[in-house]
Amino acid sequence: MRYLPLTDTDRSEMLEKIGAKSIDDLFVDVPEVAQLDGPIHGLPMHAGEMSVERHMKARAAKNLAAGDAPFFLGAGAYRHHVPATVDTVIQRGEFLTAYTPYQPEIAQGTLQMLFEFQTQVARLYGCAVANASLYDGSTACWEAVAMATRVTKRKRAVLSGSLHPHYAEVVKTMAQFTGDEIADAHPAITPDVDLDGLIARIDEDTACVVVQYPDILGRVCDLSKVADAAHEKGALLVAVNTEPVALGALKSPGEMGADFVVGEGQSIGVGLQFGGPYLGLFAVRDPKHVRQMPGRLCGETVDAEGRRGFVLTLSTREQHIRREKATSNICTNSGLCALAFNVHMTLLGEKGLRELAAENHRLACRAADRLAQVPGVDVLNNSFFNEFTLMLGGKPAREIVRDLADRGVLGGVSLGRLYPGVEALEHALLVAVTEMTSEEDIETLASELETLVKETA
Amino acid sequence: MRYLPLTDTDRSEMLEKIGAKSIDDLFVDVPEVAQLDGPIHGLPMHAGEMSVERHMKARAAKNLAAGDAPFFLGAGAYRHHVPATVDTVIQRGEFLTAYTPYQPEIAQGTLQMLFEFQTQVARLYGCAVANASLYDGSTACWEAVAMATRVTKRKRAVLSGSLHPHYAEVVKTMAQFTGDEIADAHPAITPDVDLDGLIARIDEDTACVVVQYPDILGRVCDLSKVADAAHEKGALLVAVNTEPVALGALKSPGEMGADFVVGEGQSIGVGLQFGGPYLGLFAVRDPKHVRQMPGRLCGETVDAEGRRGFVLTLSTREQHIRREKATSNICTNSGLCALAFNVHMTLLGEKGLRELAAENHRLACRAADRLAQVPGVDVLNNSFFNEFTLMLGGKPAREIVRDLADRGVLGGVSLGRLYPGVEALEHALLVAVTEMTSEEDIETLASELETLVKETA
Amino acid sequence: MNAPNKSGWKPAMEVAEDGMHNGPATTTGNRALMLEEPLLFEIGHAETTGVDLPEIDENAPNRLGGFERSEPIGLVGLTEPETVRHYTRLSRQNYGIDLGFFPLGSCTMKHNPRLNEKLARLPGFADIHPLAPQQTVQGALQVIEELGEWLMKLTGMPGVAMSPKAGAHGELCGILAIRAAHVARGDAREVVLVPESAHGTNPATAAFAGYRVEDIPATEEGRVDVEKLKARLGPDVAGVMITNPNTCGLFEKDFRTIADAVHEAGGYVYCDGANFNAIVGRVRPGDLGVDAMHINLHKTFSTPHGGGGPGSGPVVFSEALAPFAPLPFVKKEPGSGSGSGGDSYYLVEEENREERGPSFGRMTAFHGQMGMFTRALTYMLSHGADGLKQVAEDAVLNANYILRSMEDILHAPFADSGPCMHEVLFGDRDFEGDLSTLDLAKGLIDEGFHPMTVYFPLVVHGAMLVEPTETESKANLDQFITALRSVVERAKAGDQTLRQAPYYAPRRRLDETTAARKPKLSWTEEA
Amino acid sequence: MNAPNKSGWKPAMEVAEDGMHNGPATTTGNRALMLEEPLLFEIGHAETTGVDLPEIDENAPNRLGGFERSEPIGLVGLTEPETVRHYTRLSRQNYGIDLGFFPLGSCTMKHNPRLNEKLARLPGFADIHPLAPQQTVQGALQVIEELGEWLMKLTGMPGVAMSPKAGAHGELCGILAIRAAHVARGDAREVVLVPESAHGTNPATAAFAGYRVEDIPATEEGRVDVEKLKARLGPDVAGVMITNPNTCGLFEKDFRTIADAVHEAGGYVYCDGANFNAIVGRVRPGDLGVDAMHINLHKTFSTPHGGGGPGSGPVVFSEALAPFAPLPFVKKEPGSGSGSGGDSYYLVEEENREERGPSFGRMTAFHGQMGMFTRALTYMLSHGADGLKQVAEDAVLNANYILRSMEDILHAPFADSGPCMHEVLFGDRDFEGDLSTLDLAKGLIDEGFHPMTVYFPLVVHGAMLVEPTETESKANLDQFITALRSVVERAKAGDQTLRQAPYYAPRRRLDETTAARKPKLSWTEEA
Ligand SMILES: Cc1ncc(COP(=O)(O)O)c(C=O)c1O
Ligand SMILES: Cc1ncc(COP(=O)(O)O)c(C=O)c1O
Repeated sequence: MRYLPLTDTDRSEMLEKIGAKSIDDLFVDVPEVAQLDGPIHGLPMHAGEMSVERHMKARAAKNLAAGDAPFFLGAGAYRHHVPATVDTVIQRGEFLTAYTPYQPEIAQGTLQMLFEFQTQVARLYGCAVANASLYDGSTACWEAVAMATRVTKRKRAVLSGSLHPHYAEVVKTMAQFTGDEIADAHPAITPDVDLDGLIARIDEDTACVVVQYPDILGRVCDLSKVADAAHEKGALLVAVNTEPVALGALKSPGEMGADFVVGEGQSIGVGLQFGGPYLGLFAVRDPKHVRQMPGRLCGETVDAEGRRGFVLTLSTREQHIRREKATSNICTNSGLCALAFNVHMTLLGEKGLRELAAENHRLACRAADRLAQVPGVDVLNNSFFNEFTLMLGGKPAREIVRDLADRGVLGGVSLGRLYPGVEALEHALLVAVTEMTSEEDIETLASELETLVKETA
Repeated sequence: MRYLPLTDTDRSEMLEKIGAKSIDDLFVDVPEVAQLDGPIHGLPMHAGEMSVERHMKARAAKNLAAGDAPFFLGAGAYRHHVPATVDTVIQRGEFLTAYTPYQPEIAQGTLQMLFEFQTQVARLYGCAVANASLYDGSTACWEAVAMATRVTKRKRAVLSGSLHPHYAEVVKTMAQFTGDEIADAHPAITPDVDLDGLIARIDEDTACVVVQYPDILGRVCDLSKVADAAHEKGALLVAVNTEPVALGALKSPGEMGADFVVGEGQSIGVGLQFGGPYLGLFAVRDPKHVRQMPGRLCGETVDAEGRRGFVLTLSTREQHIRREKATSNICTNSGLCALAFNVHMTLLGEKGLRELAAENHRLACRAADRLAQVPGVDVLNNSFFNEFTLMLGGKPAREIVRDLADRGVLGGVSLGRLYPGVEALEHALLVAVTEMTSEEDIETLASELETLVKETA
Repeated sequence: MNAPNKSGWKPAMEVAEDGMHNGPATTTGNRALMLEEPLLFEIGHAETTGVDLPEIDENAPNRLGGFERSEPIGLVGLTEPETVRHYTRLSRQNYGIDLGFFPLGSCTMKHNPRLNEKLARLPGFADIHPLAPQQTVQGALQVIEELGEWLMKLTGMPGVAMSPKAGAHGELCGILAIRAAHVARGDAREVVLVPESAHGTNPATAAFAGYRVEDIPATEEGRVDVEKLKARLGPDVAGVMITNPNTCGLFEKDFRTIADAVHEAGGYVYCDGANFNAIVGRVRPGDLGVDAMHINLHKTFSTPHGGGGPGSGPVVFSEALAPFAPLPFVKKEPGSGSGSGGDSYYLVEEENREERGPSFGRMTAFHGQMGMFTRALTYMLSHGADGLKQVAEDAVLNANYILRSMEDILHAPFADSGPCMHEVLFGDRDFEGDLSTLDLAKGLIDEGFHPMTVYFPLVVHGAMLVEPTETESKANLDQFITALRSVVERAKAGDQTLRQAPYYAPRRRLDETTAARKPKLSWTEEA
Repeated sequence: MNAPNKSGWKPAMEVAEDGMHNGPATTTGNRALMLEEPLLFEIGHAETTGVDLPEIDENAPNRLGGFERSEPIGLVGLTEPETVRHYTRLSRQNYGIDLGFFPLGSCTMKHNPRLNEKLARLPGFADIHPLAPQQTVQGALQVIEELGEWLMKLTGMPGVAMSPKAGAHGELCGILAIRAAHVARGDAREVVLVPESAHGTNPATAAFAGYRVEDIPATEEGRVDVEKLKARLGPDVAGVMITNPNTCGLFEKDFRTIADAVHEAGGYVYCDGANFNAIVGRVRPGDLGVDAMHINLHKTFSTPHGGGGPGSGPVVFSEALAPFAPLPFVKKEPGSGSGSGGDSYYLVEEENREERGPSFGRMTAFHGQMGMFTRALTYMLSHGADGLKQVAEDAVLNANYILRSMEDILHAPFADSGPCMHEVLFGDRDFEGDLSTLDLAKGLIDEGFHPMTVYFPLVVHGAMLVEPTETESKANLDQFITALRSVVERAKAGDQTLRQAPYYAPRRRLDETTAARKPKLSWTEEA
């Protein structure tokens, strides 16, 4: 078998050295009840590359790749152009097949990369310190809530109604077990975010307010207002960002007073991948909060010859040292995705990220203007970056999305799918536009929407 | 621009250091007549990855990839499964972006690989020494003829009628200029190779006889007979192989008495690539011929600490040392393809190559049997490895191939294309079958052929 | 044991009279192919970029609601040539499985097949959106469903949750299911029992889910003390978290007995399946009474570790816990049976509440680590049932070979507890003076090996946990054994040069104390 | 010139009292990440394989005509994990552009963009057969045609041959066309004139095509001696082969004058275009009177060198020579004009004799280096006409920067001949004692640089030809200059440690004499 280097001769020589008669001798400690008499039934035997490739390609071929259709999906996962260099770098065996850098002398590559990554994320978010990644935006959001309860010693988290509903679900799932109290709501279908309503929900027991920026409907709001209100009550502001490219055009959450900034980093370098692996970003504005942070941190130091080097540090926060007192149970994180982010962001740089953001916004404005012309279609947003909400006449948006797919157009994410059963949201469609969207794509969506809305109006 | 690291500030600092006012000062030696006044007209300006990718993908999409159709083409280029590892290795920057290993202390990777490659090729061919590659099989064939004229000091080369016609063309092109005399012929449409006819053409002026094994029609012949006849007249036998996988099942040409064995290595590791880059293999049976060989040779030596190492050697044969007296003008060869061959052959090993050959032959026999059942279709060959000749009723094979392509089947190579204007060959179709060919592919070809032959009979 | 070099290969280093290997200083600090590389921020510029995008039209109107960025972000860029070189140089300062033996116990650093990488990159998998209409991602849903089937068959368990993002997330998934099951029957409990030798994620997870964690003591021979465990069971105990094979490299012989006792006491049995690679294809945890177990696809099923992640930690469940599995999950709708087009697949999410049952809810934004699923399924299909069994057997064989090749000179505390499984535990008891496990680890680095896991588990002094995996050749093992024996001998002889090791790595020993005392976690321009 | 390290980066090596950097010997011969690797044949086995194929059915009948293999081939295999490690380790013993500065004069080691690698691998390019029916490969033919158009426009010449496989093959193509043109007008000639400073492939090619080669003398300033050349012209001279910019790094100012004189004497002008990268987008060789010129796509247009190849050497032709271009070539059939579906493409091969005209025939089995064409076209599209011009300008700027930063301490024989072009030539005249260019080169290796081209061209003692290319940053150049100056100073001071360099490379200096005297060119089991 192509992955198993031992030959039969090796095996018998080794058994002899061990003093075992057969391999079964090494499994004597397995109780009788669990001893099988051969390979497990109902599974195929080993197969060569060619046949495995056929099997997997047959499955891949059943999916409509984003690149093969006009594509407008977003809602927490965005399709951006990833330069070819990114994949070349992450396929270097020394990065791909390394472990967590616990032996820093022979892991400076990973460590220096993490230090650079942390710096990039911290600056993008307007924060002092970022960690070395978490699983994804949603678990980063929950870790932020958990950390806020630790820091404030309060148990109530107020979630903005327009936080990504899956993020809200994750927080609520955890709260069921930790006994935290989660106040959440649905988004109001309004051209601007209802900040006053949100602020009104903050009280003296509130550990944190969680606000998405831009929000699930694509709207941009004044985080600093919420920050001030929260701080007044002794609560923390957790800002959530699901589209880092937006921060190439928008003020950073840190700059606007958010205490913890968390989010999804998938847009930069990682790709769509049907939802995972993604890249949880986590940063704090104030360095005093560092020792309560979850996840790994890479720090600078020197070696015995005085040369600069990097190590994992402050690990007394972590499970492998602190066990049940750790700030999080996370161990394996999203290292390679952090590398992809780091490489892509290095290629972009300040100039490239700003240009990328401008191009996204330019095309999104173009699309919004064009789609607004379609009879029966309205653009909800007063403000947006690269994603906005359409209000559709006719059938529920959920069905229109399916009809569009039947016509080969991946037209957006319906709020009906994200908020099943909430009637007020049934006719809303989220449309995301990136640098990958062409003018033809926009035209196709407009004309297909026109047909579908008319048909069912 | 993404590939150009100098900033404008750098440029002016550097001009200052140089003492030039502008970049134009550095081009003063270009005469007036050749000074342009700006970017060359009629060409586009620079473009980002996304737009270049769209341009190239549009072209790629106009081609029918072998993997997207039942595929039976051969005639000197074969489609084999290349394990994923091969591409991973050849994309290692240290291999991909290295130069010819002229500084051996920091090129041991390339050098050791070449030493292994030379050993693999020599063994496969049944020879003593192989070189570090030439451009492709056809130029290797011509280099062998040239070398034979140097070694024997005779000027006549006898080409077997069933040598690949493009190889024969290359030899004849060169002979026009070097004054060598080339005796060639067309293949006779017979179930076995006409060795007697070939042998009869060898005379006392003959430098070498060139025989393909298996030949262009897929037939396998007794090289040792030709070797004996050639040696009797003081001529050399040059054996040409275009399908190295065949040598996993067949006796090697060296074993059968060939003096020089040359061929195409593309089947192992390199892929189809529309004909290039490919991999010219070149080996000699007798080490005494080494100093007349074309191309680079890697040899073993030791370093100043007594450790084994490798260097390019015997370079007094080569153009960079010997100039007009060199054994060939070749400089850049097919290094990276040699690496791909080396890696693939390492994965195969003795066992894998033999199994691969057996599987090719098994499927080819299967296909021959099935196709022979098609009314109006006959299999010509008495012997073959993975490619054989069909005699088709109805329209010329050239047209049938085009019709098959219209029906989405890449059905083979017509002899009409290879030997335009030779009527006797007009109805012959070369069909190659490899481990990539499925039973369904064979069935599809059989039934489409049946229809087409019937329609036009 | 064969000598590792029976051939013409002559790698030995020439040594100067003082026993040292010498070379002059360089102006660059480089040493030929070992190249120094500055930080990105030291070589990049704000105006430099490695992408070509349209210039910004400063006059274009925007709809950013008045929140457009006014301050620079503080990023720098590199052109593509500089980028490739930056990361190539950094990569060369790393050790990886591709370079050599990486016997990190508990971490399962086995070969990562390249076919897996290739297939995971097919646009049909890599370029699809998690919220794409389900009729356009049937192949992706099918892969998730198929992989789940494999996991259930391999473990002999009837339920599976695919969304957990790594081992620790899987543990959380299992523990939340246990908690949900208890809550559902109105019997919330407070305590989870965890052995001392457990991985840190176990107690951390239980605590995160709101449980109090209590230690389970171990016997002399390195296994759970069954009697003491039984004695502790009671109505407050929600369950146990036991690693099997355990982190001392031993199979928990009495697992079934323990499981029965826990069940009897109304608790559930969580098995940390990080070490499943020792028994995959040969033993089914379902036959041992497990209620929930996470499987690290990045260990047993060889998805790459990537310098720290990503991983993937699906959880298999017993009948009792399966209904509580998190959202979303994939269901198969058997087709008309007419050929391949038959079956269809759909997601159970928040929207189809009826089918959701008592699921405890969502743990992550989307459906789990698709990129790891494609790799793991490719790996399973490649090995098949027979190959996976061989994987376990070779992994165990290799570990025992190391155990028996070292025990004469290196303290192996559980050498008499029977065969080890896929990993073997040593301790530094017999080292001379203040030489310790750390020094041995750094000495191995100079020899060209990645050290084993050190100082874990906590139950042995100066623990060294060696996990060779099945993807090592005997020649590699022999070379490792020779080198390890030589370093052990140096440590036992008190060779002080070991205190300075490594000598040849990109860096000498790093000052971790200063790093933690004055943390510098982000780059800032020097004054 | 800035100091290369203005930042917190501290790469300097600590040095022991004797000025040396020390470390103990290891049992493996490894030095941490610098790993030794045996030959494949020393670790592989005949029965080991890294592929899973069906077992051979020994009883199956065969149709091999009685020539089935009876003897073993003598190959060995490795499993995939061993294979990946073998080649990863080997690769790490190599220097490449991806690692650092590679200023190999005449070789143009510029960055190889990764987009090119990606697009060349599209199945629509990589997985098509050279003899596929032409209606199924229209996109491939279009790429060849488009690339040819670019080359003709960039050079200002009306014909192009795409099939030559590398530079030397392109030279042959050009020389054969010259010969065919002479033969066609019944005026076969015998001599080709080639400057002494020419690359070895020039005289070798001319000789291979049956010509007698005669030297063209050079002037003191490093250019062709026009008067002497004119004097030699006559009815026996078929043509000249001149490299421009030449291998001394200078532009041949009088090229046009030379070309006119050669034409007047009935000869043709071959230009070795290996150095086209110095002028691409700024100067068109067609404006200088060139009749044929090869273009190394692997130099100017950045297809990777791959450790020695493959390359690609298309040749552009003047009106006079274009009709003699080799087969096959691609022709475009303009379409109805109705949109994209319009144009179609076909191959002129042996079969369409009418269109073939006086072509001198076929040089290679198929249509040339498709894999390089896709990369080169991608490169051209990325740069555009403006970018390519900038490429030339930056390449020339970088070379002049090095010239003017070194000339005060390193002998630059043509420093007064005007600006250099893309490369700069130095000599070892001023080194102390028996220290030479070779020692300097090996000293640079320790500093982390690939040496420049040494001992070529032959016109300067101890030649060092430095070609930085345009893909280097100023910081890299500055670091190189600092290091080069330090090594030059050591060489001029007679520092004997340089004789032993390199110290840190995978190998110390190799014994090339023994290698050639007793060649060992293939592995054999030691007795
Ligand atoms: C025994 C054991 N349990 C749990 C884990 C946690 O897994 P992960 O790192 O995937 O979260 C690990 C991995 O390090 C482990 O070794
Ligand atoms: C000036 C010059 N001419 C010709 C060549 C030959 O090109 P190739 O190596 O592609 O055959 C080279 C390349 O080394 C060269 O530098």
